[in-house]
Amino acid sequence: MTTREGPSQPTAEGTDGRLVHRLEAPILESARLPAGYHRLVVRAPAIGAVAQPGQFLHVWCHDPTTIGTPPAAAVLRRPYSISRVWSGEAVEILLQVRGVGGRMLSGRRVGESLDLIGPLGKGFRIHDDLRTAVVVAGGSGIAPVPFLTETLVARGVRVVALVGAADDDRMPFPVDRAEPGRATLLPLEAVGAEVTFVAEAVEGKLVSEALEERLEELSGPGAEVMATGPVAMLRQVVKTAGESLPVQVSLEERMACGVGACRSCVVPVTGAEGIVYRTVCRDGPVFAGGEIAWERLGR
Amino acid sequence: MTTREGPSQPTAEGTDGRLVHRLEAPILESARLPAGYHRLVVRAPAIGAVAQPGQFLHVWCHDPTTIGTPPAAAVLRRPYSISRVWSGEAVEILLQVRGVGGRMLSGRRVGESLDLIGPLGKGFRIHDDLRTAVVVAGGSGIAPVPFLTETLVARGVRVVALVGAADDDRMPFPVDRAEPGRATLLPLEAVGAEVTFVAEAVEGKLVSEALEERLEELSGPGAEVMATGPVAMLRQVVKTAGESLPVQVSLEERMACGVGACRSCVVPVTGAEGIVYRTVCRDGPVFAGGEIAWERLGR
Amino acid sequence: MGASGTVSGPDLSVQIGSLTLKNPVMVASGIFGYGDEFRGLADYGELGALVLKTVTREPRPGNPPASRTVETPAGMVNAIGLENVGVEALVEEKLPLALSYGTAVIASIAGDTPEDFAACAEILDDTPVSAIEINISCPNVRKGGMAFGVDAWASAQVVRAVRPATRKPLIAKLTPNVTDICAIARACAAAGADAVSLVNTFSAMVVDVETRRPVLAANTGGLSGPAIRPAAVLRTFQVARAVSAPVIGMGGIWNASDALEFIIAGASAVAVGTVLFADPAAGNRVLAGIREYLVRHRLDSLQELVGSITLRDGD
Amino acid sequence: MGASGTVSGPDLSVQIGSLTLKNPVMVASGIFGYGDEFRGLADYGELGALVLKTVTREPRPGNPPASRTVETPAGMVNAIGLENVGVEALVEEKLPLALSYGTAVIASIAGDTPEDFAACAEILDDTPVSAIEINISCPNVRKGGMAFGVDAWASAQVVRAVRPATRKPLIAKLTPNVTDICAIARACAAAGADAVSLVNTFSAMVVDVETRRPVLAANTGGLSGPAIRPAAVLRTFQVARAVSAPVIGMGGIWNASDALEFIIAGASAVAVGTVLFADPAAGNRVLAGIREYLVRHRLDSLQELVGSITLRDGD
Ligand SMILES: Cc1cc2nc3c(=O)[nH]c(=O)nc-3n(C[C@H](O)[C@H](O)[C@H](O)COP(=O)(O)OP(=O)(O)OC[C@H]3O[C@@H](n4cnc5c(N)ncnc54)[C@H](O)[C@@H]3O)c2cc1C
Ligand SMILES: Cc1cc2nc3c(=O)[nH]c(=O)nc-3n(C[C@H](O)[C@H](O)[C@H](O)COP(=O)(O)OP(=O)(O)OC[C@H]3O[C@@H](n4cnc5c(N)ncnc54)[C@H](O)[C@@H]3O)c2cc1C
Ligand SMILES: Cc1cc2nc3c(=O)[nH]c(=O)nc-3n(C[C@H](O)[C@H](O)[C@H](O)COP(=O)(O)O)c2cc1C
Ligand SMILES: Cc1cc2nc3c(=O)[nH]c(=O)nc-3n(C[C@H](O)[C@H](O)[C@H](O)COP(=O)(O)O)c2cc1C
Ligand code: FES
Ligand code: FES
Repeated sequence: MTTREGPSQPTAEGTDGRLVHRLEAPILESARLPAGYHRLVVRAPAIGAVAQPGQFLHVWCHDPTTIGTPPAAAVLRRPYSISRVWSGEAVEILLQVRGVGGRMLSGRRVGESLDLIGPLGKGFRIHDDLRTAVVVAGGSGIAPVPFLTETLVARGVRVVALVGAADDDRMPFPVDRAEPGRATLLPLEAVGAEVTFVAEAVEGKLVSEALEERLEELSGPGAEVMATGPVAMLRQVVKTAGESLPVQVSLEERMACGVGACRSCVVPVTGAEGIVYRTVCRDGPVFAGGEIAWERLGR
Repeated sequence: MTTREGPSQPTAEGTDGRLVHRLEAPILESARLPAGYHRLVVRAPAIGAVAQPGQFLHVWCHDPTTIGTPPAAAVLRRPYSISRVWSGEAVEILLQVRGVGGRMLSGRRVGESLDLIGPLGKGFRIHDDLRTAVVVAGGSGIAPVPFLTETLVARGVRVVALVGAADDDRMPFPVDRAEPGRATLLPLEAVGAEVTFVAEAVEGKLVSEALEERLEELSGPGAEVMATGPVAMLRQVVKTAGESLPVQVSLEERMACGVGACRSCVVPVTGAEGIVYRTVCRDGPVFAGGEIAWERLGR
Repeated sequence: MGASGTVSGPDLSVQIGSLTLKNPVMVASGIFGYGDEFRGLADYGELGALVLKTVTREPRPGNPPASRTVETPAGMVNAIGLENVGVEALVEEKLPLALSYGTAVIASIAGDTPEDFAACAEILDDTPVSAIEINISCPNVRKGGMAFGVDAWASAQVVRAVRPATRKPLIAKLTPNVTDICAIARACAAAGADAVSLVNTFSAMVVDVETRRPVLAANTGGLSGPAIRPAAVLRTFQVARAVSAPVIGMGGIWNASDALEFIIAGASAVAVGTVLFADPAAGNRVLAGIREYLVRHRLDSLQELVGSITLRDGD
Repeated sequence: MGASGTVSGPDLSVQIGSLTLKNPVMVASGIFGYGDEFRGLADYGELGALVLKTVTREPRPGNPPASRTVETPAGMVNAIGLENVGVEALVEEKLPLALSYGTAVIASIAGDTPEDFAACAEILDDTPVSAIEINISCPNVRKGGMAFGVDAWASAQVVRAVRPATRKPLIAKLTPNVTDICAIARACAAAGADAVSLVNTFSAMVVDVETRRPVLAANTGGLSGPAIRPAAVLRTFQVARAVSAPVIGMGGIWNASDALEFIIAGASAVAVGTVLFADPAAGNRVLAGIREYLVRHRLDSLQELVGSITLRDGD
């Protein structure tokens, strides 16, 4: 692994002691998945060693050797959550192809390299007294869930994952409906989560409604909700569970720098002195559900 | 072969009766050649049927399916001479990779298609009384020579080709020095030319000097010079041979439309009423050497 | 591409003064000459209007050669310098061929003085051109051109001079190289322009770092293409709010979505320019995409879309 | 990459008023905040100067979120809206970290009134910043910002107000959204600016055609990146001929060749902006390329290159 043109040794970023790397990571796997998803696994031990669930990578979509010529599209990097860390050596992202950047990345091949910066942002806070994590994921919010689950399970936390999508075929993983009346995702079970999959088209409800149904059962000391997915879902999750349980949400916002410098990716947070703007890339992407000023979130 | 979004039947262009096609031509061969040259052969019978030596193709460097998204580089098409026509079915270009467009084209693969417009421009005039064509080519000016030679030979014209380059290894074809004191290019001999190759580094002279040496021998009724290559060479050829023989030269200029509309690619021509601008893409690329106002050619 | 060509499709027609265009997609001036050279490469008769290369009273040679154009990131810079055959040759030799496409043909005129413009307009008044575009925005000539277009009073002077010379609808073509394009648009509209078109190119320069000389023989030129699109959309938005006259938007349109940005921001019609060098059928592609969008959004007419932008609250 | 780092390499130093920079490659304002966030991603201490995010007298929240930036062909449009911690927090909390890079740090200031600017400058006068950039060109704020920069008299007013407040070299940062950028540059120089920098962004808009709303929460923003480079090079060329003060050129620089275009056109120094989002080490890459160019062309000092362009004859 080489660091491109920058210093070859990563240095402490800023003054908060976090380590951020920029490197050209060799691609170990590049696989088309169902529903327009794509898996990229790169060798990046420096990142794997320090990454926390909920953190993300800032990815240059083009061939790293072309960094000296300006592109027309995908001029900016693209943020993707760390989806898994393999033995601390390899890092996986799970991307839904939405636009030009995703399309480019899905065309990258084993043997090529990915120019990436990471790990970035603050991930999920895992408190010492956490006993049960209710992980609620909608759509491409599934991406960080495997890494989050593995980490929680390794810390002895029970993981109850409620995963929602419009339909069974909107998921990167095959939906298993072998057990009557219950749908699950085996890859998520394999990493230790108790999974309930909720397809709006099949179950006739949203994942936030599934959460509501099980809220009482799951509430209690040491329980917390961790939610990833579209803003509308996150807002609903906070509304539903925010009174009974602590809720952490992972937000998305358009980024430029990815490191907290340019103030592109701010979200409104209610602080002591009213609403302040916090960056998704550095202060987030994970925030306490209660601190977000949802009505000012825009779009 | 399909015509993309345009009319499926080519129509007469303008009012001069020429047929110009825009089509997506399947790539039949894409081969790296020595000295940074590249050969692309495409299936394009509509073009092959009407092409004249000296005419060119206006080539979209990107994948034709991406025409709906703006590129950063190679926004404009690139002009390349028709280098060969294979049984009227396939058309070959021989390109020297100079910049981003050439690089892209050299990465195109068999099975993909090339979006091209052609044949464009006015090629070499082959008069009925032409007996001997002295073809002088420098550098990438070699590209149109095979097609020109084949056409001339088929018309019973003797072709004496003087080909120049800085050194033997600057040619897309291997230089044959088997016969002592004489260098030749077998691919050009194969199409019927009597070839003399002149490497400045070996022979210690320029191709225009080689022409000068043989001028008397080659002059006579029915003889004509046809020159392709860098402007400095063309100018020298006109100076050397222009008094004794008719000289046709093929010029290059930066293009946008390629069809004579935008007036990007003009060159100064001395007409009855002084200097006028003529387009390389439509009035040329082949001009009578004597009509060019060389001192006003710019750069 | 959806309902393209069906009789019951959405109404795409556009009103520019007294002129009705069958649809909003035009070819920009200077891109395809007097219309004949591109013939056969696409069905140009399908488009709403064809704006011909700007002509002047007398023929002009334009800028010296080598080079007149150069590519830049997502764009190009040109310095053709208004090479043209002159208004008389246009009318006699070129116009019949352009008219044969069977769609509206718009002439574009320029000059060194307001009288030059008026003289051209007078000659064109007797021809079947559908409208006259007044090019007061060419960055590639020393006199006239942009020298008028950067000044509201001078712009109005030109329009006022042309207005009595013809009954044809007049379109004033604006330069973006100004502090307040709205003031210039308003001055042109007040002086009698039936519509305004924008943008012409952004003045620009490209340096050859090896020779340390400008790449363009004219030293400077005008930037066009996708690179300028966001800057052109804003100016179109601003001008559409500043004048009641219809606005023709252009600058970097490459596909239907780009064109729709201009229309939603306030343009009644759009023009494709630079993209035609890459894709001669781009106008047809854009038109098909606009039609498809209207169908998909269940809009009966393009008019519902023009200027339909809803602004964000802002701070 | 040639002679990079050798003691006997070409002289890259640059004089900006009383300030000597070790080389001409700067980081543009607003790109990397107050300098700390990018730490470790490249050797920023190697560059000639770091211009910090523009600050105002009081902290500002900036424009509302979602979205503040959007990508465009070969560029981006931003509408951050001068979110900043205020000049006092800059001095107390941020400056020590920025200074620790070991290269020149330049503060950038803005305000609603000339007095606001002067107040900021006065506070900065007591700090180790090497110079002060006066941002009269931000298109993303309603008051101040570009409202000053589009008017020569108002621009001069700001510079005149700041001049007595500090002995630091003053750099006036100019907007390209004007008819005559040279007039504004001259006014700033006459009012006491030691240098001018340009360009700030081109005002722009991006429309989401599905929602029919602007993508930016502030509706409009500023276009930067490679898309604007040819337009920025021309303005740099023009201003360098109009004022004797040194010019800092920027706008779309992506590589050394781009930077050399600005320098040959007349810039004494250059700044990298948008490119840092893609390549945090772009400044170092540009610097290495400039050094390599000087070596290859056997030039002993950068000064020989500044403004060394030879114009073409033209017509
Ligand atoms: C912290 C974070 C983590 C993310 N993790 C994942 C993940 O693990 N898997 C996944 O599939 N997606 C993830 N996303 C969303 C992903 O970044 C976007 O889908 C992607 O940027 C789209 O780029 P594009 O070029 O394919 O699409 P385009 O629509 O062409 O992108 C155009 C521009 O908009 C920006 N943009 C578009 N959608 C988003 C979005 N939702 N959030 C932020 N910027 C956006 C792009 O970055 C780009 O600048 C994450 C976003 C954030 C902020
Ligand atoms: C009529 C004609 C026929 C040609 N035939 C051949 C041929 O058969 N084989 C061959 O190798 N080359 C030929 N050329 C030159 C070829 O067009 C250029 O090498 C090519 O355009 C360079 O593009 P690029 O992107 O690789 O280089 P870049 O330098 O990146 O090109 C940048 C821009 O400059 C233009 N440009 C650069 N060099 C030239 C040039 N010499 N002439 C015209 N425009 C140029 C490009 O078209 C493009 O717009 C011909 C040129 C013309 C005009
Ligand atoms: C090569 C070229 C020549 C042009 N000539 C003219 C002209 O003669 N008259 C005119 O009004 N505009 C002229 N323009 C400007 C275009 O009409 C259009 O306003 C501009 O290019 C922006 O649109 P685009 O980005 O889609 O090309 C020319 C543009 C180009 C690229
Ligand atoms: C996200 C962003 C924020 C910016 N903020 C500022 C700023 O606070 N002050 C300023 O003077 N310029 C600001 N600029 C303008 C840049 O300093 C620079 O002038 C401009 O982006 C052109 O250079 P570039 O094309 O290399 O980015 C900002 C630009 C961007 C992209
Ligand atoms: S992306 Fe720059 S601050 Fe978050
Ligand atoms: S390239 Fe347009 S006239 Fe020749």
